[in-house]
Amino acid sequence: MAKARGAIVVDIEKCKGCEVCVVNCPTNVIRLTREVNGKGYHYAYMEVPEACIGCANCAVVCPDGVITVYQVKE
Amino acid sequence: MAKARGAIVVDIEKCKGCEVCVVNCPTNVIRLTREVNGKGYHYAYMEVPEACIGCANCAVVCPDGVITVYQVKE
Amino acid sequence: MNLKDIIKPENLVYSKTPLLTDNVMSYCPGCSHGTAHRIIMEVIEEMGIQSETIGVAPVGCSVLAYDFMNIDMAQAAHGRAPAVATGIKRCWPEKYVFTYQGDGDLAAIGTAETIHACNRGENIMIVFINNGIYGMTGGQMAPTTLPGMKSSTSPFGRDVATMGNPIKMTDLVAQLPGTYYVTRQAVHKPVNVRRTKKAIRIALENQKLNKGLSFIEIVSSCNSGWKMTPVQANIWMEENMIPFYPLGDLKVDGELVKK
Amino acid sequence: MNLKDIIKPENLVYSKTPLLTDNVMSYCPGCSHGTAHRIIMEVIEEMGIQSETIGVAPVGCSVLAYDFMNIDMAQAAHGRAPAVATGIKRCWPEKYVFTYQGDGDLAAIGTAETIHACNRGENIMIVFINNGIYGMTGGQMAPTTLPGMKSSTSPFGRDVATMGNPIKMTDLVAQLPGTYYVTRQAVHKPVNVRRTKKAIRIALENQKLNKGLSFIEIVSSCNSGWKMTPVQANIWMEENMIPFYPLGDLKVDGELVKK
Amino acid sequence: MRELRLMKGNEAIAEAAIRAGADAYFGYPITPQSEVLEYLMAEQPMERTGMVVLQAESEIAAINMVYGAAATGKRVLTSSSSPGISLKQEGISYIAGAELPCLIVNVVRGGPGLGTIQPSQADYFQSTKGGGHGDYRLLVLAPASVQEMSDFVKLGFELAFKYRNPVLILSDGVIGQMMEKVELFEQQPRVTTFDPAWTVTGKPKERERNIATSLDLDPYRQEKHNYKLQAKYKAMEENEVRFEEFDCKDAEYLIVAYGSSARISQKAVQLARAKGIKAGLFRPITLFPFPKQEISALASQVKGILSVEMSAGQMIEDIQLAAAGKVNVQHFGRYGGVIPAPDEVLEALELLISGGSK
Amino acid sequence: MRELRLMKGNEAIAEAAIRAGADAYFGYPITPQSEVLEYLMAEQPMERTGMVVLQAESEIAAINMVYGAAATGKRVLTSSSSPGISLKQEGISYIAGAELPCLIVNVVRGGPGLGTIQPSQADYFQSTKGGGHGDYRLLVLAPASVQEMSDFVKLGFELAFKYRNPVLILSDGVIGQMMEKVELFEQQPRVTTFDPAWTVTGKPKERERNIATSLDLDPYRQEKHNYKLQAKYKAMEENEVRFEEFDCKDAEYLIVAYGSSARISQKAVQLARAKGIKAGLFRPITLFPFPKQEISALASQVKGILSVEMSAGQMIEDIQLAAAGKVNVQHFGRYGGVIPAPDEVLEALELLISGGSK
Amino acid sequence: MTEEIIIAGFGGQGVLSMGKILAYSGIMQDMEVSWMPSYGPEMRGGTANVTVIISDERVSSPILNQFDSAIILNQQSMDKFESKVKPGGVLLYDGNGITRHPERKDIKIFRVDAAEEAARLSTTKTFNMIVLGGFLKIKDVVKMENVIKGIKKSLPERHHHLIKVNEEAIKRGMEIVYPVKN
Amino acid sequence: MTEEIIIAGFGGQGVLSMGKILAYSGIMQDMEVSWMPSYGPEMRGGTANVTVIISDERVSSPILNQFDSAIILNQQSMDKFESKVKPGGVLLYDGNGITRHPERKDIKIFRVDAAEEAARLSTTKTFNMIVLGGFLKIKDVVKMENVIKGIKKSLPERHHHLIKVNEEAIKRGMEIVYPVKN
Ligand SMILES: Cc1ncc(C[n+]2csc(CCOP(=O)(O)OP(=O)(O)O)c2C)c(N)n1
Ligand SMILES: Cc1ncc(C[n+]2csc(CCOP(=O)(O)OP(=O)(O)O)c2C)c(N)n1
Ligand code: SF4
Ligand code: SF4
Ligand code: SF4
Ligand code: SF4
Ligand code: SF4
Ligand code: SF4
Ligand SMILES: [Mg+2]
Ligand SMILES: [Mg+2]
Repeated sequence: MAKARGAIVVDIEKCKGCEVCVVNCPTNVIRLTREVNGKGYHYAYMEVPEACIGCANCAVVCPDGVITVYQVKE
Repeated sequence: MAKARGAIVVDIEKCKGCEVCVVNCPTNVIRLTREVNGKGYHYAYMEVPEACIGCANCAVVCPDGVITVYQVKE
Repeated sequence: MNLKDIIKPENLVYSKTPLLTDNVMSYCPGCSHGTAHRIIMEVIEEMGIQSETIGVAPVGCSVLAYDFMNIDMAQAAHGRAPAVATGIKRCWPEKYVFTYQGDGDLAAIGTAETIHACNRGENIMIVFINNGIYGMTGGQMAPTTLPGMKSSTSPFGRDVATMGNPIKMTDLVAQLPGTYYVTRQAVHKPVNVRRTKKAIRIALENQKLNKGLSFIEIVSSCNSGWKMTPVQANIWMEENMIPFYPLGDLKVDGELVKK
Repeated sequence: MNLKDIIKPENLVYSKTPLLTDNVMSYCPGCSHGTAHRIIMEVIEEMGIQSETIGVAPVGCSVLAYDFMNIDMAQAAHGRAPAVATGIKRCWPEKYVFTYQGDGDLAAIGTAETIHACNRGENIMIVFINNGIYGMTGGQMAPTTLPGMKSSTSPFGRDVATMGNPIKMTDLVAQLPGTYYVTRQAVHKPVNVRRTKKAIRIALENQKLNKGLSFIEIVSSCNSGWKMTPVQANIWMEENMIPFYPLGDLKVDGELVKK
Repeated sequence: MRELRLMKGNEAIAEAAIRAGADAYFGYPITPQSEVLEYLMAEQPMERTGMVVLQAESEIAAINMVYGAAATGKRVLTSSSSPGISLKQEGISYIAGAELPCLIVNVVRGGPGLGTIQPSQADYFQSTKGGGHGDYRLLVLAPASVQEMSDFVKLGFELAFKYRNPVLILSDGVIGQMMEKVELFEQQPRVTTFDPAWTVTGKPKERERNIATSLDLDPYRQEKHNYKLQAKYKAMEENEVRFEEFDCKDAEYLIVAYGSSARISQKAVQLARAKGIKAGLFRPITLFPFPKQEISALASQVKGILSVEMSAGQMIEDIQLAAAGKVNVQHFGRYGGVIPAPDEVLEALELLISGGSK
Repeated sequence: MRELRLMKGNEAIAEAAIRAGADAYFGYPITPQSEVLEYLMAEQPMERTGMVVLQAESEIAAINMVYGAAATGKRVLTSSSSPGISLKQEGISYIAGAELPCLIVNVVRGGPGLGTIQPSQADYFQSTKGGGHGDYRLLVLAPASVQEMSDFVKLGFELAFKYRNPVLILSDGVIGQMMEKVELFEQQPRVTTFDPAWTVTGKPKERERNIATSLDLDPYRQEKHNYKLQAKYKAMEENEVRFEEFDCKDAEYLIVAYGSSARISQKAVQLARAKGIKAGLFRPITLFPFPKQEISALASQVKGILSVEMSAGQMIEDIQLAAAGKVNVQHFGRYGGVIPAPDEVLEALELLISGGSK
Repeated sequence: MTEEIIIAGFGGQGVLSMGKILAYSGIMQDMEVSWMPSYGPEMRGGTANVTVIISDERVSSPILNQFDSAIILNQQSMDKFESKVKPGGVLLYDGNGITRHPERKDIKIFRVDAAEEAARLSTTKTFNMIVLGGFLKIKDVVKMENVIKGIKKSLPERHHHLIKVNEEAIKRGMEIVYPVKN
Repeated sequence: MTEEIIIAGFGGQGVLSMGKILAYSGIMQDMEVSWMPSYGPEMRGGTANVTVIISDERVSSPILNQFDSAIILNQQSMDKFESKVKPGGVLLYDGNGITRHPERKDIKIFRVDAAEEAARLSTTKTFNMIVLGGFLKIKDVVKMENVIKGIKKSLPERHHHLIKVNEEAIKRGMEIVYPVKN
């Protein structure tokens, strides 16, 4: 099975920092920032980008649909 | 089993001549009169009184509750 | 033996309960409502609970039930009897409270009130007269009108594709945890009348013991609405209504009856 | 490999469907409504039926669904979405019509409309967001609130003896002949989101084929109403709501699923 | 070609709905208007014109089905009688708030509560001042004949679409149940085009999505929306006032009555004239907008006004507002289902003239 | 002992209900009045006084539960806000028709339709003229403070039983949501005796059966019943008019306003007086019966009347009817959820004085 | 010409349809008509009555409490409507079931024993047409040809074979009606 | 004496409860009070504000658009309410998150960096009490003892152990508030 590498882009201003993506990432890629966005929310970012496999689980569960996922099969 | 003899009294003015008693008498005691009562209904009467066994079936199904039943066990 | 010898007070075996008033019932000849009224009143008389019973009749042919039932009653808006009964019973938990509702009332406009009173398990008795039609307003299609059955608003017969299926409310409420006793009966024959009366007795005994809601459907005829004679209507009912709405207990002592 | 090398248009595997507008959703962080909205819009996009779809959202947190779903919509009175959808669908049988309703809406005030639209077999899809609470009005008890569960109108926990039992509407409507597909899903985990999305697809495909009503319950969380963090709420939901409202199909192709 | 029929008012409503090209009817039985649904069901309008007719599970479901169909730009109506119309009040307020066109028929019966099934006009306030919540108005047409029951269905749809507002036909058990000669208008085509500016028909690429809603949580935007509604009602007041006069030219005493009361009062005016009393009848056809100016003018001319209603006195307030103290306005009514006879009206008029009151 | 609390209007309603010895509350959540039910649930009134509190499945169920409980002579209330009150109209008409005493609270929000959840006074017509069908009236109390939210619950029950008629407390989002100091009245005992003449409590041997009904199919009997109702409403008009005056003695210009508008207008009167304008405020406390005579008298005294309402102008009709053309009556309102500020009211008053109008 | 008629009897006697045929006949004769029934909870026996007005002019009130003619078919209706006939007017009644015969001196009284006749002819369904015939004999408000047209219009197509029978019944009614001296 | 105050900020900053404590303190001081919140669909972040009036006399309008004092806790509120302070009135604000500072010359402007202070003390929950302290320093509408009584009344019994912390926060606010020259 080809290994895949992935990356996500979070729409920072729309992220509400709910952490649902964080707990649903199979490879523990995501964390919330310490800083807050314009709405006062700590937003999601890739803390361990290299672990991302582009499975889109995070995007699929994100209630606000603010995650875009990219994937490259290696 | 003791044989029973029965009799019914129909409240003529309240009888609506629906015939429900007629078809539910096990011994075919009841018929409707040719004459009508004050409301214009042919009312029920004992056509074959000697056949009545006082089972009260007629009274039990009479929608207007106008039948009174008497019974003597012979 | 002479009739005179039989017709004597000491030989009386059946007479109208005094809990029915002397008013001539406003129902059409042969209408099931009369029989249903009578047996409810008989049970209340037998249990000696006239002074502790409150009835609720909403709109429908039986809207004037209070003219015939010699008990305190509240007339309810169309479909709302279960809510009215809830209001009464919650304030008077020690009284016997029942509703007496038609199929248009209970299964159309009153669906939400029926389902929720059953679901809450209000400790009341619901008597549900299912005659497959809106009797009072002139024979329109009811939620329980059979497929193909004619009525003034289904003059070519109920077309289930556009008008929907007849609804079996009794089966539905049996599914709800709040109902304790659910049964379907009829009153067109003596044996059925006696069974239905027994069901009413069970329901009121349950109520005394605070068991929750008892729901008694009575499959009935509406000869006027069906445009038949009373006797024809009862036969038609037996041949058509009862196969669709089979008689018997659906839930006893809070347990669904296995089929 | 560098992130820049991955984040390229040709490597895109998931992005928000354009059928969701760019408005920030008014829901609380982590609310299930957002996910449910998105997958409905994804299916509509995938089926290419945006111009043939009409949505109906009644009162509830999702009353503003029309701000987020980029389709024609009608906002309905509390509980009446199935009636509004019936009005639309009957006039436009060739369009796709769906309702999107909360548990307070669908299972309390809207009980009659829900039951009867299902019973008539209106050829629509009902999406039922069951979060066990009245989210919009501030966390009051819903008909689906679990026994013992706290809410602003059951501050000491739902007492079934006085407040009634939680009602399983999905089980009820599955009993009705008018429903063709009835399922209960969730959206708290990727696998559930994918299953729910598939269910929505099936429902809309059924609608195309005129099969009757499809009913999709989504067991959801309302972290605000439950007074938990979103993640806690999802865990609580899994541990408490789902055992009571077990996931899976209840009726497929018009046949009840045997358990 | 003139097509003459003897029809009940209720049947005329139903036949006129089909002919006016209505797309849908949603209703629930209630006396004295069940013939509307019954007639429709018997006529098989789906076969005749493709019109949808559905017996709803309740009046509330019916009015919300109307809301749905109306939101899509279809021509839709419902009918009921007093208790059923009360149940529709929330829905009517929504329809008015969302500015959807539709037709609602109330064949009024005696109240309050379950009351009686006999005719009444005691729903005037509910109809004209808004029985539902919020500042909205229905355009209210009051037919006084079976002919008008038919004509006002067509007119009602036109006005409903002109203003994007619900139109109420306020009838009663007399007009609903009586039969008269009706000249039926010809079959109109059903609508086939839907205003892309607001109809909820599915969003094509070319336009923004359409939304039918009465909600705006922002009070300032909501207020703006309300201003727009008020402007519309004002326009109705300017353009849509309809009325009829009998013998008003030289009248010294005026009866104001609508619907079946107007018919009865017309006879009373004939009886009065026969006795030498210079009586006239003013019949408002639109109850909202109310013919305020016309009555105000007549109030300057006459010595007294008698408001005849089958109610305890509701329209009298609008007459008094129009008369603004210029002349004595007195009420005569039978109600709770009782219909006044022409000679009773005459008596009441004579009482007014003699300066007495009940 | 004075018991002072800082409470929301909605909470005051709830606490007062318990203290007034209410037997039952049936309601359904809706903003801005959900605190009534929430407060009750938190207070466990079953433990405190034996009072029943039940969250119904809908407003319609709630009002019919009220009907049931009221029929038995119990002291029962419900509360809701505009759309929910519209849904209750059939039930209210039944309660009025059956002459049952009860208390209904409407914490009005902006309409029509779903509108907004912000405060409004646009349900005046519905409340005072009968949003339901038939000739009936509610006795309508309009509190202008949290204190009155509490006091009028007690008063409302008294009046409801005095007249065997539903009493409506017409409040709004301002009064419901604001907190003020309240002096709570002492706990009243719950009712323990039930009038054998009409309460449906189970028929003992000694009396005829009692029936709660609004039905009488015979129109003549129904009319008689209606006459009885009208006589009752007349008695209310004679005995129950309540109002409050501020600076009316020497007023040249009068503001008429109720509820929260009256509070705002009072400030406007202060501002006006500070500017040398002889303004006064007349606050109707009962909206039905309306203080017609009092306003009529003031209409003879002042040079102009400004009706201030959070609506497009509803009470103004009652003021005009009272003024009967004697003086110019003008409307000022913000609506759809917008609350006017005192200086806007002052501006409108100055406009009236200068002879202008909007 | 304006003729204001009340027809009153039991439900089931064909009161409403007699009125309807009369009204339709009026239309056929190019006149204005109104037909106003009393109505009650349907399907419940009891009394039935209908006010029919036939006029050259637009009909004002369809509701009246004074009539040019009263057609009375049972005792209750007699009690209620005898007094409501205008002086000089006509009262026509079927004697069957009438226990108190009309007593007014200032009106013209006629009797048609239609029930008896219908029973005799074994065509109970034509009862109301016999009565109608009796009425038309006394008051020719509408011409016979228009009555036939009226019947045609009021009967559904599938019942058109009954027109003949009805026509004969009307004629029979015309024969058997007779004035009552009092 | 009448003091008309607006307190405005984000939901969650304790705006409403600060107002409630102020109002309760007024009652403890035997004054008339009113507390009128803006309200929206509940449970949805966004802005929150409350008008508190404390007076010797019965309060007339609980709704105002001119205030003696404005307590402003975020930028949106600054934009909305700066202009609504009466000339000569007071504007108190927390600088955290403020991007456009107040500019009026005809009012007295004060600043209390309560968010910062609360974060420093690791007692974020006392944020609103620090602000309150700042306000009371500038405007002693209610005496400290009555404020304590007010807190006691507005907190449920089970939270009474927090009174001490709150009192200290108020005192801290009094210390760190300062006038802004402009
Ligand atoms: C709100 C409302 N809608 C409609 C009616 C008219 N209505 C009276 S009874 C009835 C239905 C009667 O049918 P059902 O409940 O089956 O009773 P039945 O007469 O058959 O015994 C209807 C529609 C009404 N009174 N109130
Ligand atoms: C007639 C009416 N009653 C009550 C309300 C208030 N209300 C709005 S939404 C709602 C319930 C929301 O709960 P739910 O349907 O479960 O949706 P959620 O917000 O939980 O998604 C209520 C009671 C209303 N808008 N209209
Ligand atoms: S799930 Fe979405 S909204 Fe929530 S934290 Fe992750 S990216 Fe942000
Ligand atoms: S795409 Fe998959 S691996 Fe990457 S962050 Fe999202 S959930 Fe984690
Ligand atoms: S069942 Fe009763 S009403 Fe019917 S015919 Fe027999 S006695 Fe008469
Ligand atoms: S009592 Fe029995 S046997 Fe006698 S008549 Fe009645 S049914 Fe027949
Ligand atoms: S109409 Fe039907 S239900 Fe009503 S009384 Fe007649 S037979 Fe009975
Ligand atoms: S209140 Fe609950 S349902 Fe509503 S948006 Fe917030 S989390 Fe979602
Ligand atoms: Mg029925
Ligand atoms: Mg919910």
